[in-house]
Amino acid sequence: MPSLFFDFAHLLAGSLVLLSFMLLYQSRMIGVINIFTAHAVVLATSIAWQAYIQNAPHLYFTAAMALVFKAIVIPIALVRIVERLHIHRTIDTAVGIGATMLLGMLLVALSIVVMLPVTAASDPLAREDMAFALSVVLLGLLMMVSRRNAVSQVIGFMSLENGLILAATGAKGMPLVVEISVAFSVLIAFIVIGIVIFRIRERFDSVDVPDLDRARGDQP
Amino acid sequence: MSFGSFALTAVLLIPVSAAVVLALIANYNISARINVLAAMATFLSAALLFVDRPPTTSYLIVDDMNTVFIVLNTFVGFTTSVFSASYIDHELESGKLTPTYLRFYHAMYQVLLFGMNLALVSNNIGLMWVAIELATLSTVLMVGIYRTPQALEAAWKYFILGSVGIALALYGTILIYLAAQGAIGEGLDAMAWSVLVKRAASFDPALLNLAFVFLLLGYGTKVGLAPLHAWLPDAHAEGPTPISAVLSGLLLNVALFALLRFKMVMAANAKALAPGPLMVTMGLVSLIFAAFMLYRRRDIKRMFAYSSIEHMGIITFAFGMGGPIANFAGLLHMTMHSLTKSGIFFAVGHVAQVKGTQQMAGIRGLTVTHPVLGWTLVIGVLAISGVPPFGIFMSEFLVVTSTFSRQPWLALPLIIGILLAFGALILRMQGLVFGEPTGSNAPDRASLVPLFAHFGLVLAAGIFIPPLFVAWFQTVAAMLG
Amino acid sequence: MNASYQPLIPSLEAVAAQFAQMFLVLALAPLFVGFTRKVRARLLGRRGPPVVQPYRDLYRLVQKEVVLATNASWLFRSVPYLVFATTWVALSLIPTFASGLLFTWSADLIAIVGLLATGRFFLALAGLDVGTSFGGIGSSREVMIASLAEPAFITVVFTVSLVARSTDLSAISTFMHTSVVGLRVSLAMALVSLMMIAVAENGRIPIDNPATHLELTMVHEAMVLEYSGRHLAMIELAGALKLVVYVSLIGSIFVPWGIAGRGAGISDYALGALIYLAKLVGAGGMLALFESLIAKMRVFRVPEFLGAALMLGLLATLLLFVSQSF
Amino acid sequence: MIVLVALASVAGLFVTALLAVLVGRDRPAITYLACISFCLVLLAIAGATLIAPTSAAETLTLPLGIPWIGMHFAIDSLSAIFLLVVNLTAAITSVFAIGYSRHEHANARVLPFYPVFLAGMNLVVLAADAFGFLLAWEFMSLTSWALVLAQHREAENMRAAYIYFVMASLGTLTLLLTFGLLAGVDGSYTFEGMRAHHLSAMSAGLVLVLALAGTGSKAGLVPLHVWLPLAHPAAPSHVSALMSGVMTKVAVYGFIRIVFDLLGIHAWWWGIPVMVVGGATAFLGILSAVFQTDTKRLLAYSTVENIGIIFISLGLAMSFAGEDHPLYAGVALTAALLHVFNHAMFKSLLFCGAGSLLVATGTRSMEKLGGLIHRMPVTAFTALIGSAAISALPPLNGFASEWLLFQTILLSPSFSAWSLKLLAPSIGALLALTAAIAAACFVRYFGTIFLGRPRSAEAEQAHEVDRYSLVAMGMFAALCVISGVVPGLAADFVRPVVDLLLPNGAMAPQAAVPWLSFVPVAPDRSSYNGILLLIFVLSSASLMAVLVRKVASHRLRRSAAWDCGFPDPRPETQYTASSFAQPLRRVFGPLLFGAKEHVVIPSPGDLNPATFAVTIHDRIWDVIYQPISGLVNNIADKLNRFQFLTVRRYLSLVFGTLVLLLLILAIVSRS
Repeated sequence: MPSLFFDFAHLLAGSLVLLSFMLLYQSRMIGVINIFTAHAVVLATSIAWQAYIQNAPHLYFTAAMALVFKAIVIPIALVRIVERLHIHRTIDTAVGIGATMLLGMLLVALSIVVMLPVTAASDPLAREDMAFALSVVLLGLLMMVSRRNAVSQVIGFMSLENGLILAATGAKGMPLVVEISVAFSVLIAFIVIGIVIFRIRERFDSVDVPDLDRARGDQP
Repeated sequence: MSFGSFALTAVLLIPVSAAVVLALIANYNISARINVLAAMATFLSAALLFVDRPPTTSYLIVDDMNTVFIVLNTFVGFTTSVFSASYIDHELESGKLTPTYLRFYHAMYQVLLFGMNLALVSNNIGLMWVAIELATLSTVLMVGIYRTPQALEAAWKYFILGSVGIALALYGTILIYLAAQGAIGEGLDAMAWSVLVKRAASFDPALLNLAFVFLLLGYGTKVGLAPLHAWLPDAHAEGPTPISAVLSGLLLNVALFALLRFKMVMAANAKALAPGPLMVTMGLVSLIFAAFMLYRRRDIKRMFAYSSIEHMGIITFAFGMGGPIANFAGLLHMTMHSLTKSGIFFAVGHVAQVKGTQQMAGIRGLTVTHPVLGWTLVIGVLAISGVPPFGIFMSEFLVVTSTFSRQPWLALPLIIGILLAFGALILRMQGLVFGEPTGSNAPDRASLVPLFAHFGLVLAAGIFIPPLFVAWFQTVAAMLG
Repeated sequence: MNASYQPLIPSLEAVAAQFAQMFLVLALAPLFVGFTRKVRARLLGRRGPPVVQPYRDLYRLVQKEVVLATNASWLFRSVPYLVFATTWVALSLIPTFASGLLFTWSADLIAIVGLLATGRFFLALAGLDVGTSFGGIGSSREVMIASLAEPAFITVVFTVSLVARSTDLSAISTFMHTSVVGLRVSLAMALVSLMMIAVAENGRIPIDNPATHLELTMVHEAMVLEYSGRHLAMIELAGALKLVVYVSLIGSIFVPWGIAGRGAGISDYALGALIYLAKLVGAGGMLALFESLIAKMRVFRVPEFLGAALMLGLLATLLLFVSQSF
Repeated sequence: MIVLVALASVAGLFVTALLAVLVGRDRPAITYLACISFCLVLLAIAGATLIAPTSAAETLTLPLGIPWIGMHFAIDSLSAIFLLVVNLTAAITSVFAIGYSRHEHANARVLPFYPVFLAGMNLVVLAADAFGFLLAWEFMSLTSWALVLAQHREAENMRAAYIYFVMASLGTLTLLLTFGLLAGVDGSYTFEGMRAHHLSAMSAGLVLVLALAGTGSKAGLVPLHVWLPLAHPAAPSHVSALMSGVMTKVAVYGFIRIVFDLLGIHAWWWGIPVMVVGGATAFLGILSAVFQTDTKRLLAYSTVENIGIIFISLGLAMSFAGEDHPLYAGVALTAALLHVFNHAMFKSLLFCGAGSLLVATGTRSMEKLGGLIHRMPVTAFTALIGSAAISALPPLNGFASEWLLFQTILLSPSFSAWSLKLLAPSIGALLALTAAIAAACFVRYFGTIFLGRPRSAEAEQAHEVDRYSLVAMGMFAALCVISGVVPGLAADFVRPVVDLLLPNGAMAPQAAVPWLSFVPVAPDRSSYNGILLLIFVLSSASLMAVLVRKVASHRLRRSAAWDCGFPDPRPETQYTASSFAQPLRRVFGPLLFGAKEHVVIPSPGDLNPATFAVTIHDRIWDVIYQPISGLVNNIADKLNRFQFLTVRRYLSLVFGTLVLLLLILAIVSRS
């Protein structure tokens, strides 16, 4: 297989990592959603690319689904929620942006370090992709823990999940990828619906997680 | 189609079809009965798996190991459905549930059973992952079913943490596939556990290590190992009691089962990291953490949820130690814990109904107001805190003695944790069942049969285990290495 | 040494000797008390009562009627005899003029300590029986003193019997003057300690004053305050016997010379008796001198006094090991 | 066969309990009668085994317990002697219980557990594998815990039961570790396997320490004794009698079984920790007893003391065995076993007495009693014998065993090790001190309760208790006297045990000695004859009495107490229990208990009453247990924050763990 294939795959995976960083950096809700859309688009492209180079047609379906669901439906839904909740201005972060970025760097470094000992026997493409995917996953997690606002946490989770899909598609010939991605989309749908439900029930005037925590039982 | 594969299909199909049916029936009395019947049928067909085993396919497998889990699972699922039938209508009367939700509840109950059974019989690690996610989602919905702020919040927390766990587990699964694909080649085989175990020796150790870290965290979240446990106490406390029983009794086991499957893969590769120490450490951390948390509990269900964390810690510790005795003890402990803990939740459910509160401050002197219920609760707590002649004592006996003779220093934190937990549980239990009675002494209408069944089994196992089961457990212990 | 317990059928003279000992000490006890009083009076420059005064007192007391507190129980009435009996038995088992008597083996040194303890136990109970404040003071202080004096006594027993390799009194005294014991620090300490104990246990100055009444520091007298008539006589007699018990103990252990051995002839017995009398006279004199020289101490100094005795005894025992293993 | 019978009667006890639950709640007598009959069967078995000791212990294996091992049961002479103690005491106590249960309000909470409690104690003694042993052991704790909770409505009973149960489980866990070491890696949990299994010096020493702690926590060794004075009084009196008199002895059995039999004495110094702990236990136990004003708590503390004495003798036996003086070790062991039996007798007697007092007056406070010798003559008489026996007065049984112990201590010159040479006599002095204080303690006990004038209306109106109780106490008293006057025969009873545990260590059979005398080592060394002393004292006392009354006057006049001419009719003026303890408190209190007397004398003209108060601290509780519970609460509070974090924080926990593990992985795979 010509190395161009690899390089393009790398390019896409690398740009996913980059977008994750931008997610961390972005401080406006709407901006976050936009970047996430981009994230999804890039993911879809990379899946399609994988489908092409692995000539695994079923991956095209996954790509399409990623595109439709993550790059169109979810962002729209989120934007509407954000508008209804009037939280499109800046969002309060638990950790400062700078610190977050720094942590992100370290995480990427870490993910490369843990991937290095993997023998090149398993094909380099997958191996490098794994390193990138791992960084995307970790960055997604980092976003979830460094944001106080539920919507951005959800976005963090979805970027994490993008990383997973990236890994899954990167692993050559992995079965059930479609099913898994479907299952995950269901999961995400649940989360979004969950937020909507919480909005509908007047018990919570905002979906900021701390407010949920007020309701905890066993309080002293 | 062979007898065994018939049984297997039954184990999977009955819950699904029952779920569909239950979703359509409005009358909750009938649906409760159907629920019981379906669960019983599932249990019976699972028992048939003793007799004959279906051939292993790349998707499904039935071996000694998961037969233990399936039978236990379906049995507790059955008894719980009986309990739920006698319990849930009270919730309707007290207005905590509407008929619609009740219909949903019964359907989801079967979905949950299906998810767990599928996870147990699946040979394909991807399929197992999907199944566990299914089970998790159904329980999330059930935890939130009361729709009180606490319930929704618990469900939300459970959901978020669970999803992250699932995600990590998936990444681990992918890595496993990657490691396998290097040696086995692409395709289904590289995800079939039965193949993985055989060929694991030739996998890339670095990938395996990485994979195990993610799987440990992912499925460990489901097992409720500290510090990944946060969802567990609230989910138990706020959901309907039958669900608490199933969560503690079954879902934790299923997650643990998944972990064990991968531990076996790891163990099959000499160059890879030994999974034992990691599991031992997490087990001890969970044990001691939960033991301390027990002292400050006010909500009775939340307390027993923490005791589940504690016991999961002990079980993980035992499997982490490995070796025939410790593994046997681990299996025994797991079985006994499922029976005892679900039994305790039954009892707690009744208590909460007759006393009208889950706050322990509002419950005193049960042995005076409700002698049978009170003393049954005493038995349950004694059994769960490892007092003979109940089964958990035997497993703790084996774990502690074997550990101390092998690694004395590990036994020390172990017994400290056990003692701490014992102290907390006994303290609360005395407060609940003895002393000047408070609260209503309205008679308890619900049926105590499931309780007696569970505690009877636990008592019997503490004194005499039938040779059949012993041999069975021992083969599984040998499999676990 | 051959077996120290007797064949099932004892010989006649053995029985005779045993009984002679029993009644000799019984007869001598009051006399000894009278003698010490006389000497003491003389030392204090008084004429003092005649030596036989104790006999007269006893006679007078037994003639008198008993005045019993209304709520006194059977215990109160039987204690005097019990106390007398235990003390008397203890004394008749101690080698006075002869060792290895018929029954000496039936109670060794520890058992004798035990017998005396029994007597004290019941006396203390009797002090509480009527339920008066004085009785309470008396017996509470008595048991306090005893709780220190008894262990001290036991440590002395340790020292002695570790030297003699036996707790059998006859064996000890025989050992003491047959084999060359020599002058040992530990034995000297034991002797001192035993003397201190004797003073305390018999309620002599400086621990207690037998001649006092209505003094808040009194111990023994307060305890027996409610007794009268024959009961009091028994108690007085027991007291005298107890005094002799200690003197004879010291005599048989630390001054064992002149005690007739087993199966000795009449002449030896007579000689032994004479020497025993001499020992009593000497002891009485010393006791009187001692008492006339020093003053009574406060009750709560007593623990220190006895604690010293206990420490002496223990030290003696430990020193013994040191000296023996060199 | 014989084991089978024993197990059958144990099973009978279980059935009795079951029936008690189902039918016999309102008919306690039947339950207790059943218990008596089964105990008698077991007693007969024990007697038979002791009189005709078989060379090889008969073992029976049931397919219970750990599947691949089964549950083993055996009766050798060691288990037999303890079977004897357990069932003799249990039988007589059950007789007492028949009467006592008439006044017991919570029979429904006593009857189901009492037989199981007996069964548990018997099973401990019968068990021949680790699992069975611990099963029975926990059974014992479990049932006694339930019995302590019989009067569960009083808060302090709840506290007592809780502390007791936790300490018991601590003991069990320690024993788990002990057996873990003994069984070894291959897990040979049978006693045969453990005997065969050889340990390194290191782990053998560890086993010794663990066994001491594990059994000591049940026996009540300082500092693990704190639960005992709380739990024993809380239980119904006949149960207290069994807990104090028997259950602690079962713990002693556990120690002997593990150390002497399974482990074997490896080194001479092993005796030292046992002796030291025993000495401390005896001394602290009796000192705490002196200051108690609660009858049953006083008795419980004195149990602690006697356990200490037993462990002192065991320590001596271990040292002698370790220095290879089997004969002397045999004497020490005999002393221990004799004291086990004797203490079971007089302590049960005294607890039954306390129970009768409770029934008759409804109070446990000594300050409310007094003068009961007039209203409860029989109880008083038996209590007198019990007090005299426990104060080690000749010719009763308490003296016999302590005399033997002193004899053992006097053998200490034959030690070659210096530390032992010096330790043994010091322990001896401590023991003497303990014995003397015990005498003082029980003068106080008997004097305050039975003598003097009644201090409350209840004591005024007290009546003698029912016939059953009296018979039971009479039996105990008789046993105290008998085993006291013929200690030689009692020693012969435990000979087979010594033979079993210390080869050629048994002392010469005493039945052969003329005059029923007791000669442990050699006639010229020491001998004691209780029966002669008894005869002498009684005869001379009665002789004198008769003589005086014949020749002199026997006139007698009743009148008011003289009291130096200041008689005060009010009973408040007499000495109370606490005032009686004052001199001793002045001597020992400040040092060991931080006892302080707070006297307030108002200045002249001030109308407030003068006040006097005494404060006593339990130093051990303050120093050991207070900090521990404080620590646990502290940590619990700190960790409890984890219940109230936000979802984000929980996620951070997960995240942190993941990163941590990855870092570890990175480091590991680098190296």
